[in-house]
Formats: sequence, C-alpha cells, structure tokens
Amino acid sequence: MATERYHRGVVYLLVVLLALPVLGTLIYSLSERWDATVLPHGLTLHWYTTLWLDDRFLMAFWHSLVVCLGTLLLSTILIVPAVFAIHYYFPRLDRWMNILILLPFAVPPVVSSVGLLSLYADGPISLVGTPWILLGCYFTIALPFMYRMLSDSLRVINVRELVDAAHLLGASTPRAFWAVILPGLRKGLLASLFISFSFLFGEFVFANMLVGTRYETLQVYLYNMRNASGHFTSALVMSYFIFTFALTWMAMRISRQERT
Amino acid sequence: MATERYHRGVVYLLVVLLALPVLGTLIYSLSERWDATVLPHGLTLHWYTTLWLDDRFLMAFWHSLVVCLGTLLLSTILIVPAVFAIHYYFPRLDRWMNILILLPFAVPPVVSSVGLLSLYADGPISLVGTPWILLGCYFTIALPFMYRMLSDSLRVINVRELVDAAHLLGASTPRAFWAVILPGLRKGLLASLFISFSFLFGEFVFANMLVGTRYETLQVYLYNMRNASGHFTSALVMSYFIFTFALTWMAMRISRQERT
Amino acid sequence: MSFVEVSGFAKSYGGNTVFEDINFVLARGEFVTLLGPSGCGKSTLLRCLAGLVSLDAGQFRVEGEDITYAVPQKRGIGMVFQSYALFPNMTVSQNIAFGLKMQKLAAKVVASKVAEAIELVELGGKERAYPAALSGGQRQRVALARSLVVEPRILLLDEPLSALDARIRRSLRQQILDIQRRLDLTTIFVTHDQEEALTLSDRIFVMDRGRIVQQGSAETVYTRPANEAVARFMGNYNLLGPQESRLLLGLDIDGHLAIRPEVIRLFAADDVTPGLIPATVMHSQLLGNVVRYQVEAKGVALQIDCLNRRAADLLSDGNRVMLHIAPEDLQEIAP
Amino acid sequence: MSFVEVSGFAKSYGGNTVFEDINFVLARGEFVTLLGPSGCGKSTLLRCLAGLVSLDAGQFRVEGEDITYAVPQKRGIGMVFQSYALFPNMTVSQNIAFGLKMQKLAAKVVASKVAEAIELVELGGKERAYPAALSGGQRQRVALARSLVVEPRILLLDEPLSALDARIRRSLRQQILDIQRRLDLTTIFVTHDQEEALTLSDRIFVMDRGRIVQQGSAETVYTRPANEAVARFMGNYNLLGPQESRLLLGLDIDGHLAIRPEVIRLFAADDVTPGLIPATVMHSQLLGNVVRYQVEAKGVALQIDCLNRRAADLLSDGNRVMLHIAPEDLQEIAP
Repeated sequence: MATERYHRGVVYLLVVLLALPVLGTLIYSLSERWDATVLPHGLTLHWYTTLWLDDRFLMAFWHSLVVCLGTLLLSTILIVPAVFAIHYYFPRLDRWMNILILLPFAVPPVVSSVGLLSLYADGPISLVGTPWILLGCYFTIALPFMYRMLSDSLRVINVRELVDAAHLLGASTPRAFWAVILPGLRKGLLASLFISFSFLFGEFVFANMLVGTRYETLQVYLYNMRNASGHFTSALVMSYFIFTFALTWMAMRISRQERT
Repeated sequence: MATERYHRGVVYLLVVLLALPVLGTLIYSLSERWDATVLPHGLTLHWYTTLWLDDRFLMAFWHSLVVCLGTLLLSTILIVPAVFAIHYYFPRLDRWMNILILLPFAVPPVVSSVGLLSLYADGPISLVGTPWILLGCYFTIALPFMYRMLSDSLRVINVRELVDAAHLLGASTPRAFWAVILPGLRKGLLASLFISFSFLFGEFVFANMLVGTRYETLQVYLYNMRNASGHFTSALVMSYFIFTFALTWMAMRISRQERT
Repeated sequence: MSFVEVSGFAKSYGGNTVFEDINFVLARGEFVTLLGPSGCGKSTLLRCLAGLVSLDAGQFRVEGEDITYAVPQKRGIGMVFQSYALFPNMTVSQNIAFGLKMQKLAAKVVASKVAEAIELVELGGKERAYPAALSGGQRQRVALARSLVVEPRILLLDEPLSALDARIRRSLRQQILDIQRRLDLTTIFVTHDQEEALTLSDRIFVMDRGRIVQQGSAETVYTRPANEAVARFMGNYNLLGPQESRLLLGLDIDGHLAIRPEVIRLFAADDVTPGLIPATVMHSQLLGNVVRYQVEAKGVALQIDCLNRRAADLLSDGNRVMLHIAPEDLQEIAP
Repeated sequence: MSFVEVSGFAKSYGGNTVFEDINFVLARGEFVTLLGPSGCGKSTLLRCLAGLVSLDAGQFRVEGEDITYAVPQKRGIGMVFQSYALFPNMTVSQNIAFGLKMQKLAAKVVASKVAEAIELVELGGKERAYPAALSGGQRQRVALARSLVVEPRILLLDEPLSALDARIRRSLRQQILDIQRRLDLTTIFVTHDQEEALTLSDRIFVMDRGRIVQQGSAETVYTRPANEAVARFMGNYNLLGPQESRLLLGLDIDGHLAIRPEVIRLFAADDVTPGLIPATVMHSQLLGNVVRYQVEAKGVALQIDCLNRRAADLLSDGNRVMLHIAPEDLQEIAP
C-alpha cells in the first residue's frame, strides 16, 4: 500500500508540474497588475483585445499558416504514396525508412540552419530569406511524424491481403489504393497532419535564422515581442496555447477513434 | 508496372532530398575554398582541428552534456515509476497521459519561454539565467518520448499478469517491479534516453532565451558562431552530425533488438 | 474436515454479478475442473482463490486455516496462466528458481530443486533458453515447473492449454495429469473444453452464468446432465420436447427428454424384433472414427453416432433402418 | 476435357521448394480439400491458383482456357482468406458490392445482387454494419458473400474457419457446404484440420512437403492411407512394426501394418470363440461419445475406440478382455 501511495504521488506530481505554469500564465494575462503582491489585481481582457487588433500580429499569423499548410500539402503528396509503396512493394524497406526519418532528429535546426546558410551564402540560387526554404526544412520536420503514423496505420490494416482481395474482385492497384487503402489511412493522416501542424506552427529556429523579419512568422513575431509588457505576452501565450491545444485535442480524438 | 515505377521514384526522391544537404556540407567542411566554382578546391582538415582546440567550444559542449544528462537522470527517476504505476494500478489513466504528454507539443519553446520570462521577471525566485530552469523545461521535452516508449514497452509485456505471477511466487510489488518489470523496460528506456538525449542536445530556443551566454550550451555557441567562416561552421555541423547520428544509430539498434 | 472448503463466494463488478453462491469442498489430491462457457465467471473465481482479485463475500479455508483475506504471497497457491506469464528476461532455470529465491533458500538447494523440476516437465537441455525461444507447449511446461517447484498446497490452472494446437494440447494434457497424480496435488483446472474436462477430472464443476450448476464425476456429468444447459454444453444430446416424445416413443412427459446420440442402436430395415422404430437416413457425416447420421423417425429428427468400422457398412442418404432406444437411456431433464 | 486442369505446378523461393509436380483435374461443381500440416505449401499453391503469386512452372486451364499467366482480375476466381480481408472502411453491403461496382454494373442490378447474396449467407439486418462490429463468423460470411456475388468460376477458401471457435466453425462449415451444393460451385478448400476435410469434401488431396501424396474420397483417404505420413496425419492409427506384427498376429511382414482404433472389437474375458486375442486394459479416457482404451495384448500396446454406450459397460484399468481384429482391417502400408 505504501508503494501504491508513492506511485500515486508521482503521478500527481507530474500533473502539477505540467499544469502549474499554464495556470500562472492564464491568471497573469487576465490581470491588470501582478507585481510584488501574492495575488493579482483587477480582471481585464485589455491585453487580449490589444493583441487581436494588431496588424503585425495578424500578418505573422497569416505567414505561419501559409508556410505550415504549404508544407503539409507537399508532405501529403510525397509521403502517402511513398508509405504505400514501401508497405506493398518493399516491406523490408520499412526498417530502413524508420532510421532514415530520424535524421532530422539527429541534426537539430540550429545545426542545419548554419549549414544551409553557409551552403547558400555564396551559391547562385538565393532561397535564404524566402518562405521556400522554410518549406524544405519543414518537410524534414513533418516527415518523421507523418511517416511513422501512416506506417503504423498501414501495419494495422494488412495492406497486402486487402489489395489482393481487391485485385481478385477486379480492381487495379491504383483503384485498390484509392478505394481500400487510402480510407484506412485517412484518420492516421489527419492525426499526423494535426500533430505536424502544431509542431511546425511552433517552429522558431529555422524561421528566425533562415528568413527572419523578411517573412515574419508567428514565432518570430512572438520572439521579437518578448520585451513587451509581461501581461501582453501572457495574453499572446494563452491565445496561442488555446489555439494549438484545440488542434492537438482534435488530433487525439481522431487517432483515438481510429483505434476503435 | 507504371504505378510501381512512380512509387519507386517517390521513394528515391525522398532519400535524395534527405541526403543531399548532408553531402554538400561534408564537402564544404573538407575543402579550403569553394566560392564561385562548381567544384571545391583543396582537401583539408584545418577547420576540424581549429574547432576541436577551441576552449569556448569545449566548455559549451560540457554545459550541454551536464544539462542533458541531468535532465535524463531526473526524467528516469520520475517517469519510470509513473509509467509502471499507471499501467499496473490505473491502466485507464494511460489514455489521459497520452494527451497530457502532448502539452509540450502544443506549447512551442518560444511561447513557453516568453511565458516563463514574464512569470519569473518580477518573481522572488530567480531561476532565469541558471541551468536549473533548463532542467525543468527539458524535462517537459523528454517526457513525451520517454513516456511513449516506456508505455509501449510495458504494453508488450502484460504487466498485470507478470506481477500477479511474481506475487504468487512470494514476491512483493517492489520486488516484482525490480526483478520482472524493470528488466523488460531496460531496452525501451535506453532507446528513449538516446532519442531524448539527441533531441535535448540539439535544443536551442530555451537555452538561448532563458539562459543565453550565462551558461552557454553547444547550440547557443553554434548560433553565436553563425557568422564565422562557412567552412568552419560546416566542420562544426559535420562534427555534430556524426556525434548525434552515432547516438541515434545506437538507439535504433537497441530498439530493434528489443523487438526480436 | 475437508482439505479445501469454499463457502458462499460472491463477486460483482459495478452491479454485474460475476458469480455468487459458490460452495464446494475438495479432498487432498483431487483434480477438479471448472467447466463452463466463456464469460461464466470461472476465471474470476480462480483469481479470487489465488487472492489476485478480492471477494465480496465468502470464506476460503485450506487445511482448516482461513485464508480468505491472506495476500497471494502467503496462500501457498500456485497458478498457471493461459498466457504463460513467464518472466521474459529470465532463462528457463531462472524462471523456475524465482519462487525459491523469494524463500531465500541456499543456492545449492535452489539448484537441485530446479534440476528436479526441469526433469519433471522433461525440459532437460533447455535450462539456459529464454522463453521467447521456446514453443508454446514448452513455455507452458516451464510455467508448470515454476508453480510446482515451490510445492504449493493447491495448483490452479487457468485454461493452460487454450493457446496451444490440438496435438500439443493432447500430449500436455496427459503430462499434467501424470504429474498431478505423481505429486498427489490438489488441482483446480479451468476450461471451456468438454473433452479436456472429461479426460482430466476426478470431478467436474459445471458453471453457468456465475453459478455451479452441477458437480460430479466425468461419467455422471456427461451421462446425467442436471439441466438442459449442461446437456447442450456437454454433448450433442438429442433433446425432445413433449410433442416429440409422444410422437417418437408414445410417452407423455411434461419436460424435455434427453437421448445421447451414441446410445441409439441401428438395425437392418428388415429386422422384425419388437420395439424397433423405423427411420430414414437424411444425411451422414464421416468425422473420422465416428460416423454421424441425421435420421428421421416418425417425424422426429435424431442424431446418431456410430463407429466407422467398415466402409461397406456406411449408410447412404435415403437408406431405411430400424432404431433401438433402450428405456434406461431416456432421461427426463430440467429446463 | 475437365473443368479445371492443373499440370506440373512448381514454385520455389530462394532455393527452397515450396511445392513441385502438382497435377490434378477437377470436375465442375466438385468440392475438394487440400489437406496438410502447416508449411506443406498448400496456401502458396492456392495463391498461385488465384494469380497472387507467380508460378515457376506449370499450366493452369479452366474450361479449356489457359490462364496460367492471367492477372488476378481476369481469372474469374473468388477467394476467401483466413483473416477475412474485409475492407474495414466499407459496410457489409459496400463490401459485397465492391466486385460488382468494378464491373460497372447499374446501381439497381448491384443492389438486387447484393440483397440476394446477403440473404444467401443469412446476414439480413447487418447491411449497414461495419466489419469491426461483426463477430468472426459473421465476417467470414460477408467475405464469402463478397466472393460469391461476382459469380466466380472457382472458389478458393484458405483456411476460412481456422480463426473461429469450435461451435461457430461447425455451423459455418455446414453453411459453406450447403451454399456450395446449391450454387454447384467448383471449390478448393485449404485446411490442416482432418475433420473439416472429411466432412466437407468430395475428394481430399493430402499434401506433404510440397507434394500431393494422395488423392481420393474421404472414405478412401481415411480408411486406405497411401503411406505412413498420411496414416499418422489422418487418424489415431495403430502402426505396428514387423516385430509387433509377428508378436500380435503371427504375421511376417516387412513394412508397417496399420489398424484403425475403431475396428478392433472387444469381447468378455471368458469368451472362448477361436481367434480372439487376450489383452489387458492399461488406461481409459472418456472423450464424450467415445471411450479410448489403451490396452496391452501379447506385449503390444494398442489403442481402441468404443462408443460410450452405458456407464456400466466401461472397463476399468487392469480389466482383462478379448480382442477381435478382422483380417480385412489389417493394412500393409508404405513407409
């Protein structure tokens, strides 16, 4: 029983550790002042209205949306057929892909940014400073999530046998893919798109180092605003948090449905 | 067959997309000059020796190691019992934990950094600028990886029945955990530690915004060096790449062994 | 005083009764089977006996000692799980030694007892193998040895053979029975397989919807089922309603009449012995050593099992035959 | 000209022969079973017939047309998989309609054919259910309907019942047979279960290590096994070596002698009819409708199956009995 209580304690501790900063920020963003006192003073939505009426904020938000959605579109077109091809034609390649997709983890954004900067600095093509270079970098970030989740979805549905069954009923391979395999991927695809989106939307290093203020994304804006009033930034943080948390929650719902 | 060729093409394209930048950087780091010409000039290890004899680089390397290994130690002590407790006592909690651990994904580092900065700016405790605040932030980064991989390991080994069997043979719950469950987690734990390590080692945003040059980590050093010679930074990038790739490869090997 | 006394066991989960009113006693060395369809509560009952699940009510005595509330570690009960539950990180020897090490026995004693147990389950040569390298049958023998080596007072087996294929199942069944006899071990075996229950048990407890509906020897349970549910579960009984009994046998009975398919005898169509019933073969199935006929006699469909003795003796569909059903083979049965 | 002609089929993977020298012909409407232990190549052979795996050599004709190299879509062959292979994103109706839609039939025609197929497999009311909501038996009936609705020339069934539990297996077995008879459908059924093969097939092809070792009716294969492997696989044959044959029967035979356990008759120990062999019951097992005795006669161990007619007739261990083995039940058998 003592052991059980210890274990229970550890679980609660984890929950508190994760929730406390969020709660603090929320209160801060809703209060007029919270300086040397223990409790905050005055309840206000002032910081939120200021934020949501700022043109630069809205532009940055728009830039982030464009880059993220563009990346996800590119990733879907490239990765979905690749995953199917690997599972149907070369199932043994899956092992190698699982290593390959870890490359982006092995090379952190600062490292690859510095690398890309020195590569392109003197080169003839100047992608640096344009959103196009972000698309490429973000693709490598989305790849592990999308490949892993799609691959897991396919592993569950026994691709070979379903395609065999469809063939015997008269369907061609592309037809079998569209009618039988893709619908099975739909939920895994949506879930991985959501996760990738919230990850990409929060990406800062590539955006700041490769593009900076020339195509300011939300994170870069946020970074540049870091010296504004703490209440204002807290409102920003909370707005952001609610937005991506809603997204993440949707992703979870979808991936949970998939399992049942 | 046309379909198969298309699919095959997509797979190759993916491989090339991932490998090309790495190859370019490698050549750049080994060449004396590579300016307006198509091919580089002169083979040299000069950039590598300069790097590895730089005291500031070595200190930053050391700082990164301390923070990462400290985080992993903390995470192991907290997460391993938590995962066991959840799987053995409250298996239904696992679903909720899987959502909870996504919080760090929902709140990107810039957002939480800005939030933490405004929280602590006026507070009595001043953690900002010390490595301690990094430990806390890095814990939330390591949590999803470690929880997920440990949870997957436990799902495979049927915790309840193994502990029941150990109980009937006279073992207490802690004894059963140490003798029967922990060894089954060993490989999953090692793999998740490796992945977390290479991810944390590459973390930049928290390190730069919360601590900066007061406790310079490798990524911050790298960032501050971004305007040095492109050949030098390429050598840095390649050194880093080889180091973390070796780590990642070890993690893959371990997690593969686990499956057999 | 009986060796094992179970009285008034009851358990429910969130308003659903898993089992209730469970009472039985066992003699030392008895082999009993808890037989029932899946979901009848038999596995939960076994886990309650082991102390892995808490009881709502009831008392559990072994050798007179009340262990209703004892922790699993102190019950002296061994258990074999359907999924083996072998410790994957330990070799065969280490798995078997685990319980002995918990008793803090000397290494030498542990080694000799483990060697003995390995010999008992015929796993010589596999001492250093890990469970993952063993076949299903071998794994279950390791699990058996691991439970036996600590010399439990009672051995519980929770569908230990269900995950194995038919051939292995039969040979391991025999092996379990031999070991149980040799060690004179009080054993409770849970299964949903009638053949397993019939071949193994001194007594069978038939469970249905959370209650023990019949206790008795294999012969009794098979030949004298207590009610319709047991009859349907135990064999391919012909169950005749009141109208069918009247049509076929001219008997006036309120309830059901049960006739086992193997007690009906077939005679040639021209046999004039009195008391025979004329019938027509509708369908036959060769099951191997047995041929199963579907016949119609006086408008009643019956199933008859015969030995498959000679190909020439097989009856074709449409053949006419005479049946003989002895009065002592008719059983009135509770619904 | 036979309906189906298979000649010289051979297939190997990386130097390992999966099967070779496979030749057979089928008549229209025949139900044949490919029976063999797991790994004997029967499933791969079936996939080759469907065109899902390419052949190394051989020719495959259906109604005289050579379809050895035809794509699966053009063969007119239906197949039911052990794992059902239902499309998880489609309802029962949509699954069944899939093949018809590929043929671009009018929606009205599709609907009426689907309704017919659903009635055939008795799944009325489940039209809008998704496969995940169905039981194993229901799923396999959907898979069956999906294959049948496109009116294939040949139906292939790859262990369709292996994943189901015993009761469902028996009832679905009967349903498959009824449908096959009604549609007069040429069917090849792959299984490793002897009872399934015996009860279903017009003919059984016994496969062993990549070859068809015997083709024949259920009765023939069961009562006249071509070699020792078939005998061991088909039943519980008593197989006597040369020395045992001499001891028990005074016969001098080079090879093995096979005696089925159900042909040996038991008589009372005091029966003096000439030709009877005295024996002692060593062990008995009640299997339900059958009692299986292990006896020893003149130093030879034999297994005997009897019907479980009356509890009073059961012999106990140590009982002495007389055996009768008719000369026509002795079979010399190839090794």
